[in-house]
Amino acid sequence: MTRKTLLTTGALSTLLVAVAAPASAAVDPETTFVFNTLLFLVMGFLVMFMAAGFAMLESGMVRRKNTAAICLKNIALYSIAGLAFYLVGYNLMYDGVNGGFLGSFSMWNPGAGEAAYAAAIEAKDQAKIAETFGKISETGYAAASDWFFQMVFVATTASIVSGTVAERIKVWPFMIFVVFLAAIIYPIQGSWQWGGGWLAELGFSDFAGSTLVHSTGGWAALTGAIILGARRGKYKDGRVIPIQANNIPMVTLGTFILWLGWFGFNGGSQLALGSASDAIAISTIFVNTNAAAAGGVVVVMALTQLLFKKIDLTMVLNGALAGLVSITAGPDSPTIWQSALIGGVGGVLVVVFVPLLDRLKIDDVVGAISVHLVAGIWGTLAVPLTNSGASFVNQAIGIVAIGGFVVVCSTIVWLALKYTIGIRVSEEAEEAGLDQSELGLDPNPPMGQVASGTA
Amino acid sequence: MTRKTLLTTGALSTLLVAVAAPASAAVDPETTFVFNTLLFLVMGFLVMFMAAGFAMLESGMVRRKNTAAICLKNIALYSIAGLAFYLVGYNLMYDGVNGGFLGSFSMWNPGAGEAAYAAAIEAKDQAKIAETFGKISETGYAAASDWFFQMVFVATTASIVSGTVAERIKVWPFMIFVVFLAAIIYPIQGSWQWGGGWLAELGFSDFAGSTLVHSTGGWAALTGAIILGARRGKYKDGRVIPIQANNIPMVTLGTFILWLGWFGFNGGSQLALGSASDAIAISTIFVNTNAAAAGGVVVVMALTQLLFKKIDLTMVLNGALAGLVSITAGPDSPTIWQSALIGGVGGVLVVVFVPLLDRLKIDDVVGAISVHLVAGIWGTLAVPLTNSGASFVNQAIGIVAIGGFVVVCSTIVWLALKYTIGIRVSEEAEEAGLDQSELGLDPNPPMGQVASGTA
Amino acid sequence: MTRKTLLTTGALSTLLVAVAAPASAAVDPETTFVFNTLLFLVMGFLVMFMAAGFAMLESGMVRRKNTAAICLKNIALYSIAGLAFYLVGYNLMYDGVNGGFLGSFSMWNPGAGEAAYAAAIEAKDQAKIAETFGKISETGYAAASDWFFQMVFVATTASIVSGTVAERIKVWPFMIFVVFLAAIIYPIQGSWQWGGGWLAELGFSDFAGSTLVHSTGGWAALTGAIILGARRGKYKDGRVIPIQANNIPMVTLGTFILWLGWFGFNGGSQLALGSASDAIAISTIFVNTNAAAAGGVVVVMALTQLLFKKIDLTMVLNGALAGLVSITAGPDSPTIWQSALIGGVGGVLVVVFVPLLDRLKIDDVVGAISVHLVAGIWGTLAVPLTNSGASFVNQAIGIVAIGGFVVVCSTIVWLALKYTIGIRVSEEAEEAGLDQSELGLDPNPPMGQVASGTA
Amino acid sequence: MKMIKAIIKPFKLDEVREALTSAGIEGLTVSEVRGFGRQKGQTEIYRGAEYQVSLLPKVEIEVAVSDAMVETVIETIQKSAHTGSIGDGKIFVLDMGQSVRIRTGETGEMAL
Amino acid sequence: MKMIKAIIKPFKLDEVREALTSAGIEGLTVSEVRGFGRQKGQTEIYRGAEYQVSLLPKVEIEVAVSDAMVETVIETIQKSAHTGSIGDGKIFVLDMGQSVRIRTGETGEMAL
Amino acid sequence: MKMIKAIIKPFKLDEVREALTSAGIEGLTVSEVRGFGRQKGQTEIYRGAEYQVSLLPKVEIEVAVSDAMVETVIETIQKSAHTGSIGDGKIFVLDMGQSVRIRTGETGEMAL
Ligand SMILES: Nc1ncnc2c1ncn2[C@@H]1O[C@H](COP(=O)(O)OP(=O)(O)O)[C@@H](O)[C@H]1O
Ligand SMILES: Nc1ncnc2c1ncn2[C@@H]1O[C@H](COP(=O)(O)OP(=O)(O)O)[C@@H](O)[C@H]1O
Ligand SMILES: Nc1ncnc2c1ncn2[C@@H]1O[C@H](COP(=O)(O)OP(=O)(O)O)[C@@H](O)[C@H]1O
Repeated sequence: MTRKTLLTTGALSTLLVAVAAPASAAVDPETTFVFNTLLFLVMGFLVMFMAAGFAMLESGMVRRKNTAAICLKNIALYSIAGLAFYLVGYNLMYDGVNGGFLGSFSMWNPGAGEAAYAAAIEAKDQAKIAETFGKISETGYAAASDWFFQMVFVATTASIVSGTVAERIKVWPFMIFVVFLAAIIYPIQGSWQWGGGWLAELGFSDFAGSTLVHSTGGWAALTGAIILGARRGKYKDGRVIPIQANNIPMVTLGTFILWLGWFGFNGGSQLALGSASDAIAISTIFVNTNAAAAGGVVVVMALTQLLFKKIDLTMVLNGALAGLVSITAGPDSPTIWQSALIGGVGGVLVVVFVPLLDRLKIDDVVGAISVHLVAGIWGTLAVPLTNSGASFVNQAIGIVAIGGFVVVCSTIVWLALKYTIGIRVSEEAEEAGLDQSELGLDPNPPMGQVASGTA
Repeated sequence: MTRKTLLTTGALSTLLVAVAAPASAAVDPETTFVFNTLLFLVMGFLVMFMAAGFAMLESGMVRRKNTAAICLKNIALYSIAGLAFYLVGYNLMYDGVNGGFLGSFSMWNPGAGEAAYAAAIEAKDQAKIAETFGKISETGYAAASDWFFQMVFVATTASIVSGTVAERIKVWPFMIFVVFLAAIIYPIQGSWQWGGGWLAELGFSDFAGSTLVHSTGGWAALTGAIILGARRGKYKDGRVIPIQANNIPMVTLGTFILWLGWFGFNGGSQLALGSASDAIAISTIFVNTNAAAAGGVVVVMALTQLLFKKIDLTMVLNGALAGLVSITAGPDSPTIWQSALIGGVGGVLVVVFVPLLDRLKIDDVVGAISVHLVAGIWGTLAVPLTNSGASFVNQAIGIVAIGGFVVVCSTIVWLALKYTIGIRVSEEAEEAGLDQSELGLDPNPPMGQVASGTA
Repeated sequence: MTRKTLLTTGALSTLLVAVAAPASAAVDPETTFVFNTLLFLVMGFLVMFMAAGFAMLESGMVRRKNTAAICLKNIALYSIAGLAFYLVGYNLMYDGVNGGFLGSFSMWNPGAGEAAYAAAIEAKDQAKIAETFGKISETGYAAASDWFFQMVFVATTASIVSGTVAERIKVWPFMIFVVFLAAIIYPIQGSWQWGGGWLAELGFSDFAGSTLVHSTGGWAALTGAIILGARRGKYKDGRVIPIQANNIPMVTLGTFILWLGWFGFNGGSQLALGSASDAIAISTIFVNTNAAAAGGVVVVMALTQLLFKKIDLTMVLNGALAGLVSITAGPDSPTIWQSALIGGVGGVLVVVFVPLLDRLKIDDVVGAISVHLVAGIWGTLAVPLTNSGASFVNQAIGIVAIGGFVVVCSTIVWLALKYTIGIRVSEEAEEAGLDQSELGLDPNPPMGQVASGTA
Repeated sequence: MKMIKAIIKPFKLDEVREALTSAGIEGLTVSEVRGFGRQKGQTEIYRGAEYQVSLLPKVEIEVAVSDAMVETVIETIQKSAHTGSIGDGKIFVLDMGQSVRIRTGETGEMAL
Repeated sequence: MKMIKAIIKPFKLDEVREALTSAGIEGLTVSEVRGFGRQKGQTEIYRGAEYQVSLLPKVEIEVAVSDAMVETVIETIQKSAHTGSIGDGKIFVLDMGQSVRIRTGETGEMAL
Repeated sequence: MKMIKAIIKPFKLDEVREALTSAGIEGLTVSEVRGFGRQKGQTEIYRGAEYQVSLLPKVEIEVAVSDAMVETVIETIQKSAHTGSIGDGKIFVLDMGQSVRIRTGETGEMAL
């Protein structure tokens, strides 16, 4: 089932009702069109705002001397990913995949249908209006609204990477990686499922992207972290030296923003709002999404209290996100309780994998690998537990295929960058902080300027 | 009038029009269903985001050493309150109250109606679809969307408490209090009015919860503050020692987020969007809500300038919130000017009550008692001024009944916690800060790590 | 074309379809009414939240000792501008302009139509309902929703000024300026175009306010900056002494919030959502708005890297906003690529004008003049490039007329304030910081209070 | 003249300052420092990795005094900063040859 | 050798540093401190409660100098830090027995 | 007794502290400072205006020691703080007449 046909199904059911029962209460096609478009726009702006969430979360987690650099990376990657997705990514993902392995290499455009409709309205030709509207109401939404919604997803994928490789990666090489990720890697694997490619035909199930978005970002982050190496001083004499967050309220704010954005992420992935069924489905998705995050929070609170004798807040915040990632593959089928449990298991994975990665000397500044990759795999595997339409085998095939593809591609890009322009700042730059070395910001502004204040 | 029947009335008026005037312009029932659901979801996510607002406001108001602890409390209480409301609270509040004193002790579920409708659609049985849809269109919205909207309200109630008792309360006992608040105390009093209980039958009027949400949170906070005692060093030799906010921009951000969320809080409480009347009502509510906050801001600016010779910003921010709380009981009936005045009086109450509570040695870290309890009472009493359907006597009865109930219940829970596991951290822990004592965060991370930076 | 008739056209096309083709799929008038109103409310709350964006951006850009003061200014100006717009501004801008130079001096009220409709519903008089609804469906939205949406625009205009004059202006005189701006200056020039005044008749084109909102704010800021003078120590011995931002993550957060809000700003300016055409237009506006911001980001990154050898983040953030301002005059006509280019040129202007203003010793703390005024002029001039309905000559006339008017009025108000109550704090106050001198906040709270902590 | 440097617990600052004022001291300078000593920080866990809080927050007070005042000041600080529990801090007395008041140019004990 | 400690108003830092550089000083160390002295902080009100701003922001400069330079440095600081209004600060001269440059191991005046 | 003040590069702090502990030092006090010296900050550009980073982040360690320990401590710091590149910092030794442990009232070397 592709992301696009999902919608068609939704819209169709409405149309069917409308056609079959003219006297019925069904939503008329133009209203449906407006509803669907509105859904993409509203849920889309929530997902767009997740870019700010990632920026705040990451700027809170790094050391003070790297806060500006991570802010730059986040706003830049959002911008660049969007442009790359416009130029190459969207059509590579959605245009003519037909059960295959990729779409077409071409620039996105809103298509001839809407232009014809606009012309008909301009000409006030009622017949033409009806005819051309009939065409565009087959997809059932404004093309640009769909583009917008899909674009913010690719930005999310790129955001996942930036957190892991923070505090030591150079800005420009990172941006080049983002271009490849947004223009090529993400769209190709995405086409397999949401573009209606071979995975969709196989019967893989990933409602809003536990695998397609989160694990993809996670795999790219993992390869990046390995190839880049750990921050200086993170691992010393076989010990892990904790590097504390510089601003916990910012990490919390970022987490809340992401939580908010996730309603758009999962809710909007219903892809249609033009019928009572869709409205019911989206409502269910909202409560399940919320419950999974809550489950992640509560489980990590309990677990860190038991294991470490004190609650570990940054892990709790990771737990909320891991809960959200876990439910993303199938937020429409479980009950609230099941969702909380699925999210709770995501929380457990955070508590297990954050220290585990450290033991493997894989230095993940914000815990993105545990949150997005590991919980993403779990979430994808958990779908068959509550959704009889999914199977473990197919889920595993999808996870492995996408994982393999992303790891190979990411590795090639990271290594190519490493052995050409280099991806890591110098030791002195790392010591001084990327704010100074990459952005020229005095980490130490004149004392008269900042000596005092209430902030 | 119950919160639920409010909706029914709204939806019914639409249906009446639709039925009585088939040729008319009225919104069809399925579109109405989508609109109502959409209202709950959009307004609901705004209210959900208020959790972030509380977290930022409170983390800015406390001392630096307690910022992480208050962030934890806020994200944890949102999670826990939601789960508790699912398990017990919702049905206790809304299920079969029938003019009585509480609903049923059972877990929320979306109900048989939607399942039957889904089955009918699955079976493509047009008659069945029409029939089952007829059932669910009686309430007129997706059950889960309503659950979501009601759930974020209980989280707000719990958030109010956390600010008052900050900087000295232990995490886990606080969480237990939240469970009781969200599962039992809030729902029972809520059932009296919004569940269609005795207060609703009496004619009490509280549109979006000045009393049901804000005063309830405020009473719980007040009993907590008294039983817990003041922060060490807050009152010395009969003097009040000011403890300054550590981060004013965060307090401001939190206030803005709450202001934003309040559009959802009050606007969504119209509970229906399926008709022009509802749309008009919600628009009126938006402008009145905004005007009340603005009134609070302006009045506190003027008043603190006059009284203290300088504007007191944290009180101005409290004033905005007090304005919002004041209008919440009746945001649909006043004009803009009346709303600004109602909010302005809320601002006056802040300027009076913040120092007054200090004189009584009731230590309220963020001013929540003045903002939510005192302004909540005022707002509830102000309803009859602009709404002829409300009476002072009934308003007073509601305030006293709910206040009495919440105070008694909260006291029992707080005292039970105090004399069993204890609610207050040790003196050393308070001195060191809760970030260290409860969360194990080094208040003092290695200098090489944070010595420099641009944040 | 006026802002109001824009809507009428949109709604009319829908109505035409509905009337001409009764069997068609068109949206029924009451649904249209709800959609339009919902658009104003949702887009309006996004724009409202821009107030928080400005507050965060500005509080991050100033020195620490002025952070609270700038927060106060931002929440106060939002409150005061809204009340002033209610009392005077709205009707001065929209009531009976008729091709002229200003509307009427009177208070806004929702009008008789809605009251009659409410009365008819109350009376359950179907004929009356239909008749009165016919009246209000001519405008096609709830009056209050439109008021709300227009009000948040005037607040934006005022916010622009506060950033430029930060760190040295007194609170109260600034607030008086805001009153004049929101009650008189903004509405009069706004009436020329959006109120259906002479500029609208001439054929000036400014979709969402590059000139009407952003340049207007920018001109007011420019005159303010010149009359107020630079911050002490900003220009010394002919050199520019950089005064660094105190909190870059806050500046980033503010920028992201503004970017988010801009979807509401431009998208809502379509003023209608009741038809597929409107939905398509708003979707196009969303993607173009996003592309322009992205263009601004990427161009400034590249340019500062080339010119300064390092990326200048605060300029990149300015670049995002300059891109947004640039597209605001015509976000509906370009393609994505054109939008990115238009935004990119906005970015270039930031890189040119920020240092240029410094060379002219015009001290603009946050770069608002370059972002809002200069990019606003560019954006207005760029409309004819992609919109055949606009002409350069008319665009230039509009820019000059509005610029002249705002400069003259602002100068009068600033000078009147300067020579009566004064607009600038004393040297000692500036040295100590406005947080202390204006708000009485100890810049230096007791050490025991803040010595440690994780924030 | 002597320069007396006292390292104390942060929450004692107000008390010490008031005691010194009562004892006739008209000026002092304070800074935030971090101390390592017999008082050991706790072992904490951050994201699963143990670490030792090694430097504890302290406040350092510097008071320049005439020789005649040295004993009084030491005593005053010792009393007012005392809690009896580990980590109370130290008082160090450094030799000081000269002192100048910038505003007036006064030197020596006149400048204190 | 002497260790000269000067407590000055924060906004004077740049000026003092430049003056010292002109006077031939090649190194110094600066820290943020808070001062209590004759210059009194204002009485302010926070949420309705009065409080006294007791500690004012100051900057402390430490310069290690050879005995020959002591007078010049004192004079230079006094001049460049002077505003004439209360709270301008103090200069204290401490006795210093030894000095080492970590990088080279040089000692004494060579290390300054 | 002597008061030893060392100004070092921030990232060397842990190493120095550990080396001093091994050398038998039981207490020290640390503060964040900013240094001006031969190591020059870079010229940067902020919003189009050039500026010179003039003060670099450093850490200052204060250790009060008995006369007998002075040499050991100097040596230990010099070794552990050494990187060989410019800006490694300085060690200054000030004369100290007295020392008191606030908790116990012990004085002299007993109090270190
Ligand atoms: N030799 C020393 N030199 C400099 N500072 C010291 C020295 N010994 C202790 N201190 C400071 O005094 C503080 C308290 O010392 P500590 O040994 O912990 O407890 P106590 O003061 O009770 O003996 C330390 O945190 C440190 O700041
Ligand atoms: N005896 C002292 N010991 C240490 N620092 C002092 C002493 N007296 C003054 N200071 C410092 O000098 C600063 C200025 O002193 P103050 O008495 O306010 O004004 P003035 O320097 O004009 O006499 C104080 O804030 C304090 O930091
Ligand atoms: N004369 C001095 N007085 C006080 N501190 C000094 C002096 N000279 C240098 N310093 C401190 O030592 C640090 C290192 O000195 P610098 O000249 O940069 O390099 P190096 O230590 O390699 O000679 C400076 O940043 C400053 O903090």
